[in-house]
Amino acid sequence: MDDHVSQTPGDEAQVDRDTSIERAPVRRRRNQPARSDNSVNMDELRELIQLIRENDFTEFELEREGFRVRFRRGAEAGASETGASGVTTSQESATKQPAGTSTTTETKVTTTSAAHPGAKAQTEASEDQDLYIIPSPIVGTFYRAPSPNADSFVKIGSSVEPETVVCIIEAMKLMNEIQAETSGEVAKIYVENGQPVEYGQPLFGLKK
Amino acid sequence: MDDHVSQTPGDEAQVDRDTSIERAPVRRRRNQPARSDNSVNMDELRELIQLIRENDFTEFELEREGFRVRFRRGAEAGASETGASGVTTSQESATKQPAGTSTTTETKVTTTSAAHPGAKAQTEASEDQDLYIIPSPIVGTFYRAPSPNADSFVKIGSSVEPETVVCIIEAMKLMNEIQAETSGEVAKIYVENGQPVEYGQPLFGLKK
Amino acid sequence: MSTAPRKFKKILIANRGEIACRIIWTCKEMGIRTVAVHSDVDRDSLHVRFADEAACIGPAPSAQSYLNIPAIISTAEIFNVDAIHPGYGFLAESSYFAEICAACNIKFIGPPAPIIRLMGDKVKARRAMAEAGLTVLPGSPDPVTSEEEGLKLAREIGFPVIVKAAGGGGGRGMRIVQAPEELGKALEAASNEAAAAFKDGSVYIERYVQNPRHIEIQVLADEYGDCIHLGERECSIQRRHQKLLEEAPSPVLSPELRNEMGDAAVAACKKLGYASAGTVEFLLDEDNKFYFMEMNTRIQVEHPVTEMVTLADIVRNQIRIAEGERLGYTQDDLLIVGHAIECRINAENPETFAPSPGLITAFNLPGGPGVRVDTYVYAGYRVPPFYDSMIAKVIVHARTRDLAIARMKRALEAMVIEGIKTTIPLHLKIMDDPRFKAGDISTNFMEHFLTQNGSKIAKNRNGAVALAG
Amino acid sequence: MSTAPRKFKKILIANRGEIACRIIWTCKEMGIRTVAVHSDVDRDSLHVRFADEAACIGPAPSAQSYLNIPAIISTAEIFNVDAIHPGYGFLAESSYFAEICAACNIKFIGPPAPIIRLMGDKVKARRAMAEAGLTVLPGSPDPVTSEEEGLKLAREIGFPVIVKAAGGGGGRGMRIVQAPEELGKALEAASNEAAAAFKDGSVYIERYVQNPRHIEIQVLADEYGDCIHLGERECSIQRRHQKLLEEAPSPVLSPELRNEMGDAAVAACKKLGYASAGTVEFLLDEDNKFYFMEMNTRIQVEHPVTEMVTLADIVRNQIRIAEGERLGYTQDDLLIVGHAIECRINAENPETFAPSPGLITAFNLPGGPGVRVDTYVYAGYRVPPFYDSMIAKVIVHARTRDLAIARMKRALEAMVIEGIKTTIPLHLKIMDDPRFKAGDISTNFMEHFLTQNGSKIAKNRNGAVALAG
Repeated sequence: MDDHVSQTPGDEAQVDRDTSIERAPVRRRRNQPARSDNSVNMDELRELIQLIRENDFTEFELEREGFRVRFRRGAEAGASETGASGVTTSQESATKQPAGTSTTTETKVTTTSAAHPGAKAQTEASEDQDLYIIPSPIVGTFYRAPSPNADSFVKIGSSVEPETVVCIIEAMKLMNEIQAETSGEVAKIYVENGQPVEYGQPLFGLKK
Repeated sequence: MDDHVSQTPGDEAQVDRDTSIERAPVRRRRNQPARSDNSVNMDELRELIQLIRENDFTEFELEREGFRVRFRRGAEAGASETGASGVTTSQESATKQPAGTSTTTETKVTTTSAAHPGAKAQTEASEDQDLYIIPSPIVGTFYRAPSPNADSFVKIGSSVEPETVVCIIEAMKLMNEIQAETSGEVAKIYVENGQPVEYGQPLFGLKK
Repeated sequence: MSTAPRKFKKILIANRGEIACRIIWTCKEMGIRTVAVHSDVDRDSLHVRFADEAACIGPAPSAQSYLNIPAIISTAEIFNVDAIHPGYGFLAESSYFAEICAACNIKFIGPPAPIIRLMGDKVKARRAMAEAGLTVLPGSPDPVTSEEEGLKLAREIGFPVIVKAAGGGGGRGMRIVQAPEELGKALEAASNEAAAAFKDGSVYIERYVQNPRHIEIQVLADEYGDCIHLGERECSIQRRHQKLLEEAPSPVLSPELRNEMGDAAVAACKKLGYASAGTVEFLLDEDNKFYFMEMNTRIQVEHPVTEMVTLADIVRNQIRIAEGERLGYTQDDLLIVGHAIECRINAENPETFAPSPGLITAFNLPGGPGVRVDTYVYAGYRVPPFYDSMIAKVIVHARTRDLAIARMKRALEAMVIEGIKTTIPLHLKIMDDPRFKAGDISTNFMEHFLTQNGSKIAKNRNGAVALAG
Repeated sequence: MSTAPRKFKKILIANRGEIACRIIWTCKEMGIRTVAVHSDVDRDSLHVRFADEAACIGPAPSAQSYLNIPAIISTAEIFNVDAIHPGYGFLAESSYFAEICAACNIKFIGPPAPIIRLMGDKVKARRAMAEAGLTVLPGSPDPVTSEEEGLKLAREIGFPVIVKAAGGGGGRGMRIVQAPEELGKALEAASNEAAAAFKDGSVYIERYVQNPRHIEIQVLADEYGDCIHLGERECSIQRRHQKLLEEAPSPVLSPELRNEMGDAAVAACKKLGYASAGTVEFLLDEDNKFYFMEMNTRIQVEHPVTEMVTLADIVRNQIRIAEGERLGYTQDDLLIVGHAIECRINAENPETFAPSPGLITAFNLPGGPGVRVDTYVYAGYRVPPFYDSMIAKVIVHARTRDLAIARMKRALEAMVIEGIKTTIPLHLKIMDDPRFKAGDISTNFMEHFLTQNGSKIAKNRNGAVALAG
């Protein structure tokens, strides 16, 4: 039994053996932009920023074992840089110090890496930073209308309220109606009708 | 025979089979000091920024073992972004992506890494950035005097000319006289009498 | 039970970590496409990178991702897979999941659901295996319902006895009882613990064996009634019922005892109608008597030691059997060569055993003769805090046990993992331990070892290390 | 020759790269301390990191560091080592170095210096082995001194013939001659090339065999006259006489032929008074007749395939024999299990074979069953341009050749090296080649393969791929 437990520590240790099927929680959540402050001393940072500002630097970068910080100032900065978004700390270094295989596989995404159904939508949505994204709460097949001949729930320009059903995601023969959970105007639809979607994959972009 | 060649490509492919013993070229080279100072010190940074400002640098970059700092000033900087960092990439990424074992072994130097005879001298010499270093041209045993009862060739304060013999290094029962190859005043002696030395290990520090 | 052979084109792997990678390797060798499922924190895991297709099925908590049956089945349907490999842990021993797979016409790579269910209930498994011819420790045939009943039983068995949960393992719901007056309290405590851990407060009583060894037999059975064993694994080195390192063969088994235990396991599996790879766990006492403990109806963490000494690919055999192929080997084909040891490398403080997730800043794997490393991490990978702490397994193979120990030592010395703490230093100490080197081990080994080595950890809360689950 | 057993406390490794690491692993397992020597560009090499002690012995060029005998001996004396392991390449086949070691009272881990010298001269080696009972290809017993003499010989042998350098190998100083009128020019060209490459213009003539296989026998001999073989290695996959991948066993050897070749090699080594590990290279023609080509008096790059299928540690045996220990095994102890393949991973463009030194930005090693990787590089390591381009060896082991090919494929797919170009894509293509899969290979294989695969490289400048050296 040891292995059984070993993979599933804490409260998740027990598989619900022989109980009724679990319903995936069909509630959308806004994905939290995962923040992990890896012991950044804000006072130091503030002082640094002050110094850089006063001295009119356009760029500043500092790196230590597992820690890297970089600043840049000035109008033209934003245009060119890939990682131009101001302060980028531990998150950045995780990807940027690609070390071992992370780079590897990142650069090889098209060849050796797994094919993800949501890869294209993810890329598109990441460019629409001004939009509010409705992600898929479950894995399944995306349908824009309640039946093949019916009208789509929403289209570009539709106004939605939190309770508005925006699509159906079919999972295990069950049709799950997905609600907008916020109000706004549909500005983008990232997924084709009938296409498989994975958890967290962007479905719609709303203008608030 | 393939393996024989495989390890030694090009002109070095051939082992001089059965020819007379090769003499190691007894010529010295200047070794670049490498300083490793691993903590960020706000005072130091402030001083650095001050210096850069006063000196009107538009860009500044400093990198050490596990430590890197970079500044840039002025409007024109942003333009050549990729190119500018491109200059530093190879070197930079070598230390920056500590990845695999390079960091590893660096941080573990005292525990798992090989014991080098010259490690201590190397560290000491690296702190003496103002001195001209005479490194050992060969592996062997270091002697300060031509015989146990004789006077040392040189001591702290001795003036040396390029031809001055500063020590003997014994290798394979042969006593190799080592010349200073430059003139100056002996300021430091990094090696104890009778101690083994490796190729490139700092022997003397000269004030020019 | 038996069906016509069917070749799998695509398999979904309902797991993560090293075992998901391990399964991918064999699928690649067999020309079978793989689908990885993963939680949203596992996007950078190697099993996702090396699978042919992948889907994110939920957030970090296992209940919403790796244990989320509807999401996994839904993914299997979308990607149109032929079969699901559950690995170990998570859903590997869920008979319910196996049934859902069957209902959805997806082959579950494991034994039939009723056998999974039977072996999941420790009381029923004990009875079934006793009926199938295995010796079990003297104890209660059914859950004990009252203190009087328990006291009567315990006196028949003779003290000390052990109280165990019917519904689970891993050391929870266990109490060692030295004398009659302790029994009532122990029954109550174990039952409460079992109810909390397994949603089932049933407990039963068994004879308690001093200094037992944990010896398990790897079996392979096909859907046509053929069954062989691949020898034993020695798994006595455990801490709190978690195996730390395993060996094959056991340093104490004679060829005769190996055959005896192996034949007993095979005979029982045949009677049960077992089909797939599986492990029959025995307790071996100081007189070399062996007693059935439980059966694991899945691939095990420690399967590589058997692979090293037999050159069998156990995952390949699982898949072939699930495809409806015949075993194709007889017991006489078994050849055990040399000695193998596996050390489980956990992201834990090696002294306090506190978990140590985080960013791996440097990573170097040992090479050279007779070394295998199964892992899913790499330099730059951030070990998430949500799952099991095992990040790698180092397995060595050499002609003799002494050489294998020397080889493990140098492999561990050459294995560099920085940024997080790991159990490598603990394993290095075990390799130097005179009792370990002499093969003088039992499931009590680690307790003594940690005491001697001045470990900072608290002892097992039961105040004693009980039988291995 | 024989001396009393002496245990080594410390060994100096006069090499770099993966073989230096490989030797360190075995020394660690034997409890022997190691001293690494290195050039100043090799400070960050793993052999330096994992040795107990190390000394920088000179600048990057091999002549001033790894071939610098005074510096190496001086280091050996300073560190007070008992023995020197030369690895392969560099000083491994320098009888002069072996003599210096002996004069300095340091045990050279290899055969006696006179045997190294004898085997270094291809004409003398051929004659000595013929006297010791091995069949050699019909050819000149001594270097050919004139065109007339050559022509007479060639007519006796029958065209085509091959002109070879007495002093070396690796394809240099070789010419295939199809007809009498080509001979004069070929002799001159080969002699000039040999003189330039080996400082010895002597050449000899041999029968040229069409579609030969390169099969070699690994032998182990102790200082007391005991000698056994560990079976053969199939090394026909070569490009310009450089082996690219090797296998054990050969797909074409019957057990009878294996015994016949092995026994012949062992008998010859016994007659020679050989002591240490060594390899007798044979050319096997299409009628399964085998001819002695040459003997390598050192560890070989491809030794791991033999280690995989026999579980022998060849480096350990070299050291034990050098310590004066008896072999301790008889030929009947040899057990060959399964099939092993090794791919040499070079830092080269896989299409043009141009060297590709530089910074390794990403590095991932394959794990799982039956995979061994011997390497000295890591993510962040800069492959220097001064030495051999081989940066890693991937070795797999499986029950059958088909399974081994599938395993190699998935291992290569999971092996990630970025920042430099490597021969991984070339090996992946070979694994998919129908002729390779069928075992239908000879030393001409790569020529056909590269032509078929539209390789951009120029052909061998001789216009043909000659016998493997």
